[in-house]
Amino acid sequence: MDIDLARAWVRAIAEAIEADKERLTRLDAEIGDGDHGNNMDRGFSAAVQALDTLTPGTAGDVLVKTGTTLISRVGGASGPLYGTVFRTAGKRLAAGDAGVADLAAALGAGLDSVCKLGSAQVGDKTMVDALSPAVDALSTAADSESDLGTATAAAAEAADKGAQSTVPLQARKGRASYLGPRSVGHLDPGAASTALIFRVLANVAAADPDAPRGGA
Amino acid sequence: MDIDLARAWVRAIAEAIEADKERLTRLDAEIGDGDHGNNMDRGFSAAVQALDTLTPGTAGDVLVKTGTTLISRVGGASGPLYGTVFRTAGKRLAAGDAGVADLAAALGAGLDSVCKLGSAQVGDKTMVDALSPAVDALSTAADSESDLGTATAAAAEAADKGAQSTVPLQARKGRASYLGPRSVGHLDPGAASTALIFRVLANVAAADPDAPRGGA
Amino acid sequence: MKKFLNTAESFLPDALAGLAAAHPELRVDLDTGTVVRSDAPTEGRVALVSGGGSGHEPLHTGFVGAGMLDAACPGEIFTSPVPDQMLSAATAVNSGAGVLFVVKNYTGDVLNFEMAADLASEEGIEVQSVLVNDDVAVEDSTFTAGRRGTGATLFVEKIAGAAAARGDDLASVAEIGRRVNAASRSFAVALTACTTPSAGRPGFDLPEDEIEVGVGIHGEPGRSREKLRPANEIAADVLEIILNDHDLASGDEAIVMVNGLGGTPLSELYLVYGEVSSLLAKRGITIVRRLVGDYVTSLDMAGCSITVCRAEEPFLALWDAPVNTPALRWGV
Amino acid sequence: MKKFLNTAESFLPDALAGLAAAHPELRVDLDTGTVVRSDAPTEGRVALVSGGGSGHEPLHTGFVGAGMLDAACPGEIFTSPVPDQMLSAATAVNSGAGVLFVVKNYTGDVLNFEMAADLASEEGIEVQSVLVNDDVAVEDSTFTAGRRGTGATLFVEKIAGAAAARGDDLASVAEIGRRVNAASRSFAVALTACTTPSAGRPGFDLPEDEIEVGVGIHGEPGRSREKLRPANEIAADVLEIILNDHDLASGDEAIVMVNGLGGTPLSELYLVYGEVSSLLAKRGITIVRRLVGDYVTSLDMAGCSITVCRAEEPFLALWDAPVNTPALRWGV
Ligand SMILES: Nc1ncnc2c1ncn2[C@@H]1O[C@H](COP(=O)(O)OP(=O)(O)O)[C@@H](O)[C@H]1O
Ligand SMILES: Nc1ncnc2c1ncn2[C@@H]1O[C@H](COP(=O)(O)OP(=O)(O)O)[C@@H](O)[C@H]1O
Ligand SMILES: [Mg+2]
Ligand SMILES: [Mg+2]
Ligand SMILES: [Mg+2]
Ligand SMILES: [Mg+2]
Repeated sequence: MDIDLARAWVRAIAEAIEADKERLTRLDAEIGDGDHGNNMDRGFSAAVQALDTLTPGTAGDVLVKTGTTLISRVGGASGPLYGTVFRTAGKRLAAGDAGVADLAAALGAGLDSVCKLGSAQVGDKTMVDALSPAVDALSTAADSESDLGTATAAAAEAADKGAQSTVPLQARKGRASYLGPRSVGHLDPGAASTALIFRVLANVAAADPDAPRGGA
Repeated sequence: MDIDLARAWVRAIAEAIEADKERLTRLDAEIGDGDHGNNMDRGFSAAVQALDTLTPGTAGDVLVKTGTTLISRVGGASGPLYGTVFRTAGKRLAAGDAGVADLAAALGAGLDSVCKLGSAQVGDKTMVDALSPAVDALSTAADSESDLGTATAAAAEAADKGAQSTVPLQARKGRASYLGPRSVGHLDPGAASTALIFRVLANVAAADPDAPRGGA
Repeated sequence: MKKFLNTAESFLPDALAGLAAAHPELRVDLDTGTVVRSDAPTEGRVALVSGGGSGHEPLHTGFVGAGMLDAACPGEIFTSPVPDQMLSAATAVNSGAGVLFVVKNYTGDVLNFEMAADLASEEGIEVQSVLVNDDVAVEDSTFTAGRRGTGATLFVEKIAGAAAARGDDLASVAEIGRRVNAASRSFAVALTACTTPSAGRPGFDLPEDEIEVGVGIHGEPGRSREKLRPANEIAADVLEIILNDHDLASGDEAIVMVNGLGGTPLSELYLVYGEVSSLLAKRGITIVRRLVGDYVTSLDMAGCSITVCRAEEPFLALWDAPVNTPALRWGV
Repeated sequence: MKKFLNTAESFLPDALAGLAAAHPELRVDLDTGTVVRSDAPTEGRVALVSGGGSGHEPLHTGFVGAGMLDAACPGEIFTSPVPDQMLSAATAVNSGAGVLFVVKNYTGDVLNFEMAADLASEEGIEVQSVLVNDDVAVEDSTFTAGRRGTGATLFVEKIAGAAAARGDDLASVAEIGRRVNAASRSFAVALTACTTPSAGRPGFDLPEDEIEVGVGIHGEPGRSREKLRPANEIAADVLEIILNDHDLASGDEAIVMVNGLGGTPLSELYLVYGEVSSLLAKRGITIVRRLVGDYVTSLDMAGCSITVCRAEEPFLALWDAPVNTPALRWGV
């Protein structure tokens, strides 16, 4: 992942979220407070704007700026949580053009930081349920030396499955946990937005002209 | 009209209003504040109770007691207005067994007092639009020496027609006047309750075993 | 109908029982239907009595206390109280200096208060009345019952109450109350109808994109039904109507109330106040005091009314005078 | 959706502009997203900063003023504010005596306030936090995000605010805030869902004869859905739940709030208060102070919450201490 791809990713997230805002908000209305789509939209459109005036040194800088913008513009639970994922991943991704293994390590660090910040683990019905398998998929892809396109496609697939896996769960973290058993049967909005973020990553990676066609 | 008939009348009004309360309230909701049925119900059921402990000297006493009870229990516009009709009519009806002419004069005095109190006249879309023709019908019946049954049947008929005549009118008095042209096309609730009061009078007069079968 | 109540019939006494429990400083008498300052009568002071149909809380019961009303007479929901209530109240609060009735201009209120005034006079209580008729939604002509009393009632009660508290005599207190009314204009817009406990359903049906313009405070429909518009347009239209009827001019000072009708959140009322404030500023009118909140309501109706009162001498000083009631409190 | 607004996007800034216009005694800064006492910082006094998602007005902005909050940070509707807001507020109000953050226990609020506390510490501002978690509708277990902060927030802000005003140091102010929270329990019932400007429709559908029991203040559904019942039964059920979790005993004194969620008329709140008051009396618990009205709302939601706080030493004296804010004012 280079600077352009990182930028393209954040831009593509912003577009995808804007288009899918209402679904995310509806998911949040069912088991939360109905603002997740707006929160993400506010944050990522601010991030795109912030990146417009940034001259990043590395792809990591792009992600760090995205993270700090999310923190200072989103609020709610998702602002600090997603902000921390991007900031932590970006700091780790300081190197020039990061390969699949670097990306896996960076997002893995992001995953660790968000689990720590929100004291959540897989199965709590949060964004972690999508993020964790996505990171695993990236690591596996790195181990088998897949290219970025293949790796991110696998991550997107895993994130999607992970998000879907939240449906039968009872929430143990965040607002949905207030509902107790009533939270069962609903897709977690944060897991849904994480799946979207990885879907978009796969799309931009596939479209990336610089993408190495072979191993990472 | 003797004491028993007066009592029977007030009781029958209370019953009829209770049964028709919702219609009166609905009419009032359309062009007023939706309480006329409840107001009348509260007032006449209180009047029936008050009469239970009264030992009246004349039919007029029954009507006076009814009027003062309405005034002290109904509130709103209809409380003082109906209260004044009954009180004034009752005072006038002091004589023992009143005939049609006495009743016509008594209710005529009631009509005058209510017109004065509410500064309303026929055509303003109020209870006066039903009361006035009913009083006229009683007077006409008295002039032609009809019996009470015939006279009150004519009065009921006239009150009904008078009430219906309020439908196309624009209100100039009471709450409905706030609506301006929007009050057109609705039956005035006070006129409707007045029509009911005269319908009930005709019924109790017809059922009255003491009623003179011939002229008044 | 979704309300916190036990039965529709017991709604009013149950709510008054709650008021009594919450406000030991008030004498709430369910038998006489009166809410009286527990330190009444206040020696040598003119006493203010108001009242009207219930369902407009905090009006009037929430305005009983030092510097405002000495007693309130809550009628049935949206039904003016009966003369006996006002007579009881007048008797309880009269210290000999006389009693001012603050009466909103509705046929029922006027008639019942008039009868009460007659009864009180017969008992030797000196009574004067101020008729409040500030609602410009109603044309004041022989073709109507005249303008309704709405938001300005609070202004009259506050300012005349302060005049009474400082010791003005009955004629002066009445006079200042009448001047406040004359200096005030109101207009209301509803987004939804309200539901009385006894009716059990909304007084009128309003489509999702329509508002009732020029509504009263009794759930009666407004003078017209219009399309829902942005708040700044609604505020501009309402102010236009109010100021067309008012001789407020550039350079004048005003006391303004943006009043919620019961079902509208405070944030929306502040939003409307923001619009009102900049519109008045554009016309060179300075808002020197304001109230934003639910003061004269219509049960659960969503909507708001705007009241503008010219801040004539000596209204402002009397407005600022201490008041200590459940719903209005400052300077104490 | 029927609301007084210009656009859904501009709802919050427009409402804050109205707040600014209505309250010249507050510094409302739309850029930093803060509402600050205009006389801040208060020399030598600990400053209180609170905040949270908007839509709960008057909480928190309406509680800024002498004797309560020094600043409030309004987030987007139902979305906790961002750390920059709390940092700005802390910087504006810190006189050197330190800043107390009053934080309602929601994941978002906790995380954002924590980040702000870190940033403030980095800038040399001493910060402590009180976490409010009074809502007994949520089980406080590892299976939830913990109990929500609702009505007790007002109690903490008032009482800790009074402690700060009399000059207590930061540790003591924080300590009393925590004690107030520990002594308080709340529970809410909704009759309708609320509608956020951005969603444009109610957060959940509730049939005409059902209520949401144990709702939060963000339009989130409650812990169960039940049949609508008479108010006395609802009040009894809610008190049962609260008192089962509270160690209030016969002979104890309590401060009680019956709080409207935004769309419920005052008369209904008084009615509920009447029930609460007689139920507590039966258990030998004396209500020594109370609030009845809209204080911690959920936009236009119809419903109410009940908060019971044991009136420990020295809560009562601090409760009675002067407070002068838009929404709570006495003793001044
Ligand atoms: N403790 C937590 N750890 C990880 N993710 C969480 C946690 N709490 C909430 N989330 C995520 O945040 C999402 C909600 O975000 P959002 O609606 O924007 O914030 P809020 O709940 O403050 O309204 C949830 O769907 C969940 O995925
Ligand atoms: N000035 C008036 N003169 C005669 N009748 C009137 C007058 N004003 C109102 N009414 C009658 O009173 C009726 C309304 O009574 P009601 O609903 O009980 O009182 P309110 O209008 O105070 O709610 C109207 O339908 C009308 O017939
Ligand atoms: Mg949310
Ligand atoms: Mg009526
Ligand atoms: Mg009425
Ligand atoms: Mg939120």
